[in-house]
Amino acid sequence: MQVKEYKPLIVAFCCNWCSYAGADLAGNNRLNYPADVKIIRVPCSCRVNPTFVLRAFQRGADGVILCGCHPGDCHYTSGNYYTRRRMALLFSMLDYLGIERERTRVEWVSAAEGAKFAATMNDFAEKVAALGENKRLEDLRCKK
Amino acid sequence: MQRIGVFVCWCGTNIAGTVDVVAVAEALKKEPGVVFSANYQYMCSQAGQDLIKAAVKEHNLTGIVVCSCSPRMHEATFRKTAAAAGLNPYMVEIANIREQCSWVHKDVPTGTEKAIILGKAAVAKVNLNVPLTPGESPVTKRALVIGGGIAGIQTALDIADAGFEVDIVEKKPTIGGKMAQLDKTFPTLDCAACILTPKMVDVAQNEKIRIFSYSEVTEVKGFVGNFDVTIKKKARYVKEELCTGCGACTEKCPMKKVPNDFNLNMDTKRAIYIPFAQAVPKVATIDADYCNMLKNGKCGVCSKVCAAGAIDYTQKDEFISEKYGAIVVATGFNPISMDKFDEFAYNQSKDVITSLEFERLTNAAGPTAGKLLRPSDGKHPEKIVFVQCVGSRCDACNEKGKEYCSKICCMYTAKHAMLTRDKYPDTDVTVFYIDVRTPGKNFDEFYRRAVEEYGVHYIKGMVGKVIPDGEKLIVQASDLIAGKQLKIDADLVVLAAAIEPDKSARPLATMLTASMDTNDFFTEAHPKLRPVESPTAGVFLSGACQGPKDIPETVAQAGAAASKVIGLLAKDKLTGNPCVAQSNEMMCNGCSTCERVCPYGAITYEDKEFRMPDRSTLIRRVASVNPAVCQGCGCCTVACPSGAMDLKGFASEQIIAEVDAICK
Amino acid sequence: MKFSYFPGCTLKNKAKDLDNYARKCAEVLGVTLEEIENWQCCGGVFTTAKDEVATKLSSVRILKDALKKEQALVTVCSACHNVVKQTNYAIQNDKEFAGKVNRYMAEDEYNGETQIYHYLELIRDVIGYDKVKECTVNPLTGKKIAAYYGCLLLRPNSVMRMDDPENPSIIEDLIRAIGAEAVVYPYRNECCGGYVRLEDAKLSDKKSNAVSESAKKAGADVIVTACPLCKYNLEKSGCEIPVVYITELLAEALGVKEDTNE
Amino acid sequence: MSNSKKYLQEELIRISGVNPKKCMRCGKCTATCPAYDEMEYHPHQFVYMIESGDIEPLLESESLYKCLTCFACVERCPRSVEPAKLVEAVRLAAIRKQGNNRLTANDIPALLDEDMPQQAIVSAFRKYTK
Repeated sequence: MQVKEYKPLIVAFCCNWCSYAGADLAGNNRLNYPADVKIIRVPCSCRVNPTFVLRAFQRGADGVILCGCHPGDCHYTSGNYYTRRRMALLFSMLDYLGIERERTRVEWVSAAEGAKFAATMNDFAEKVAALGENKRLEDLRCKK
Repeated sequence: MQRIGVFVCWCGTNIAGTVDVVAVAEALKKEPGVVFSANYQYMCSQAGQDLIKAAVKEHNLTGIVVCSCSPRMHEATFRKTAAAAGLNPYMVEIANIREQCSWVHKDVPTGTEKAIILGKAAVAKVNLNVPLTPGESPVTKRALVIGGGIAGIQTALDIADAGFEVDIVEKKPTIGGKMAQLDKTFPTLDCAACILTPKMVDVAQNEKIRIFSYSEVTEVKGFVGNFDVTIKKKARYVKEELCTGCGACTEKCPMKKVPNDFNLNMDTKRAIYIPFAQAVPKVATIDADYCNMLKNGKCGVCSKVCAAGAIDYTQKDEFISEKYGAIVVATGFNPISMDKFDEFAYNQSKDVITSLEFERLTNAAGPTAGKLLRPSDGKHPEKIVFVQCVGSRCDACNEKGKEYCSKICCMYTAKHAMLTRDKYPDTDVTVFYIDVRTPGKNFDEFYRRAVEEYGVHYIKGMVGKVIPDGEKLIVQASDLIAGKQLKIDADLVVLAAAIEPDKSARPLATMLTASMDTNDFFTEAHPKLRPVESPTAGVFLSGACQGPKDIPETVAQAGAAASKVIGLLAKDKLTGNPCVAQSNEMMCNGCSTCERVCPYGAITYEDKEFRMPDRSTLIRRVASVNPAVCQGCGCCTVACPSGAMDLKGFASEQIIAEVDAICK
Repeated sequence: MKFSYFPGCTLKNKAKDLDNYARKCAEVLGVTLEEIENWQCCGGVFTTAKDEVATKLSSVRILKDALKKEQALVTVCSACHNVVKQTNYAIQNDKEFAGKVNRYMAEDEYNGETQIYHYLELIRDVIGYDKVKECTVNPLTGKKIAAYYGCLLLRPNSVMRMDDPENPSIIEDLIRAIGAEAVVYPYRNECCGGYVRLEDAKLSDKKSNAVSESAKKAGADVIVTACPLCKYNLEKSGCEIPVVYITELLAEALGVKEDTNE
Repeated sequence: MSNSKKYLQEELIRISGVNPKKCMRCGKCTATCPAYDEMEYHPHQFVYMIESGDIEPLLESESLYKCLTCFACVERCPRSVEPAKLVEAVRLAAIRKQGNNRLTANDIPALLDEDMPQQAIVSAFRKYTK
């Protein structure tokens, strides 16, 4: 029997001004994190509609992480506060549905925190990998 | 269907070292919409860009995906390339396969696999891209400066010098601000009036500058380049255009007991007054609270003596509407009230004064004609104690003072001490300090001169209590270096009161939607790189409204703010970011949710007529986004319960397509 | 109007005048003071230590008793007022302390609900100086009175909230209301030496002398206080002008002084 | 700082509820202290020595019993350090040790006089005795 190594699929939404730049800095400093993490650039973390997160899980993502500017540092002054509240609601609903809390996360990463970005992704990927594949929300019709 | 070209960059070995670029190009060729795929050593080089341009022409491309470094690096470059090839620049998407792929992953198979996925996501997005055109808005080529102190004056002069019209709104009857009240300025000891009043005259004589004195801004609407401002001209009961400033009325007015705020109420003025000799505009003003004619209709002396016929007791507040392209806030500061610090006996003894009061006491135009005399008995004080940091550097939970360092006190106290010793060498001068902060140019040299040449006695320690004792003030203080508690018999105690933003700043910030910190100082767009701009586009900051500042710093910032304003007004049209929110009116249900979350006030609601299928018309309330104001954060798109709001360039459909591509 | 009233131990012994006159005057001014039953000593000083709980329980019992009767609490002695008020503040603002206190007490939970008035605050905020003026039958015209606040009435202001801690006027306003002249002097909010008299009488003398000298220099005929220990320290240190309780002067003005002399 | 010093420091901070790190060393507490002349260590030194862990000399010092608890330093401190609370914490640390009571019931008769209010004795007991 052939055992295929399980690799989690992680979608990371990063705001353009802080976290995406933080991810770039992680690259500049050659700080490794798993290739399982795929970044989608959004102008602000508040652009992330909860349906995007649900869509990712539906399509087979094992973890979704949102990164934004630190509270008080939002390029758009208050966007990350909306993110924090919206995601708190969404995550508690996902929890209710049986999606483990560890599969979702909101993290503040500034443009200067390349190391924090890499560390966050390593930690998140490890936690998600430990949980195994996410099947609960996966829409089987999406499978080929 | 789009016709997409994919261009994979090697970036020398930066990408090609960990990513099999040929494989990536091959794989992406199979993606829907992709009609051309290529790889090249340096896509950003001239040759690379030429390759893209040629491909656009040859393959009739409608969209471009560049797999390269971060879009923060070269997105602008490739957009220009696309534009040069006749494509809409917003048809370009970047897959970041360097910073977020080749540089963080070690082996080629992993890197290649991830690069392909990132490329697919970009292709999926471009398939849904639409050409975008940045909005344009006209610019009203006139600036408004709020506040007529040295900050406002300098900003206005610099803007006018570049040929633009400027209006100054000043709430007091004259411009000049705090600097007009000062005697000498540190560290050069120039006389403040000698360097300020010529600038005030320049303002008055400059054809490009209008002064609205005794006026306030009451309403601000609009956005960068197009502000509509309402200014209230308070009734001064004197026709400005007729008054010659001769001063006859101010000599004859029988109401003599009006507290003179220009001298910090240390003497009196008449009910009709000109604040000081060099006032600009030099026009009299009636204080309605004290004028007998206005209070009970009995008097009219000023009207009789006015040869110009300028007195008008029937004058009313007047509201003026003006349009501006840029607004500069220069509302300045005030010393804080000493009411909560009565351990220093400010309210118990006339001989405990603030530094600004001391400034008036030493000013030749002040209440004592420049002679340093005690307010209580007019005697010359032989022993003066200066207390620094009164209300500055307090703990955040301390309800009395301010958390910040007021910055200017160390230097003006050294100045006061030095000038006192210079004019009255027999005077004993002691300064209590916690730290002496002198980081400006020639500042520490100045402070050392006060100590070494002028013999000012500096004691490290703080005053705990001032005890009024007959004619004397017993100053109970600590001398931390000698390890003593001192009791000094002083004749005059001068408190270096903390400074705070002017009270008018908070309501103004609300009108401007400009943000403030917890101390009511205006916040800057970036604390280091954009220090004179407010985060609100078109609003600029000058002087102490942004933080405590001395005169050289204020003037420097005033000039910087002016140059930013000039840069803005020099444009005929403002091009915005095309990635702004857009409401689908057919789906909007008029709930106002988006309006409430928008940090910029970019969304308004309007009643619109819709033609129904049965040809009847229906009036519905729908959201409308002002593209010149919208900054494109997208907060409203998520808040909208009906999904009517979307963000151009980052449409929900596009982001979902990226999610799908990654999760495939 | 009825209020719960806590006289404290000193007022039951050495400072009976302070207590008796306070009650008499209150009646004249239309306020009834109902003494709390079975009260205990407040402890005399408030211990600022966070881990001292048992020493503060007697104050809590007083506060709870007033709450049970749904009355605000009135105190006269400066020391009692300081202790009770600081204890109440600690219960309101320190959850951990409140929790410990409530675990000690058998009955219902107490969370700092009781409102506390010092007698002077009662006059200023509830009765009003106009009422005092109205009821004054024997105005003390021409008398020069120096108010001595000491420390406990005013500090710490974040808790006590009685008046400006550095430039108060609450006693002076009362002095003026009964027709006398208020003498303002700089040492009125300085310490008399307090309980340290037992440890170091010299220190206490020095502190008290500074206060009485300052009042005398300002031209006072008499010093008034609301604290038995302040009165004792001033007198003990040889104050040359009389020191009386503020309630005694008030009783004189309101014409009820003779009644209470037994 | 040795472990025992650190423990004592933490204990004092816990008892007082005060953060000595907030001090900006202005010396206003010492300027305002009415018992200055009688004290060996002054309020600002209490704050500084507790912050630096040099607490033993304070425990031995007579200054502990000279503080009048008048709260003048608490009121006037611009940094909300509240030195009187630290003095109280050190005093408690000293008298809570067995046999360290400053005042005993046997001392009282000698100190009493006709007019002394109960309040004085009660207060002194609270401050000097455990």
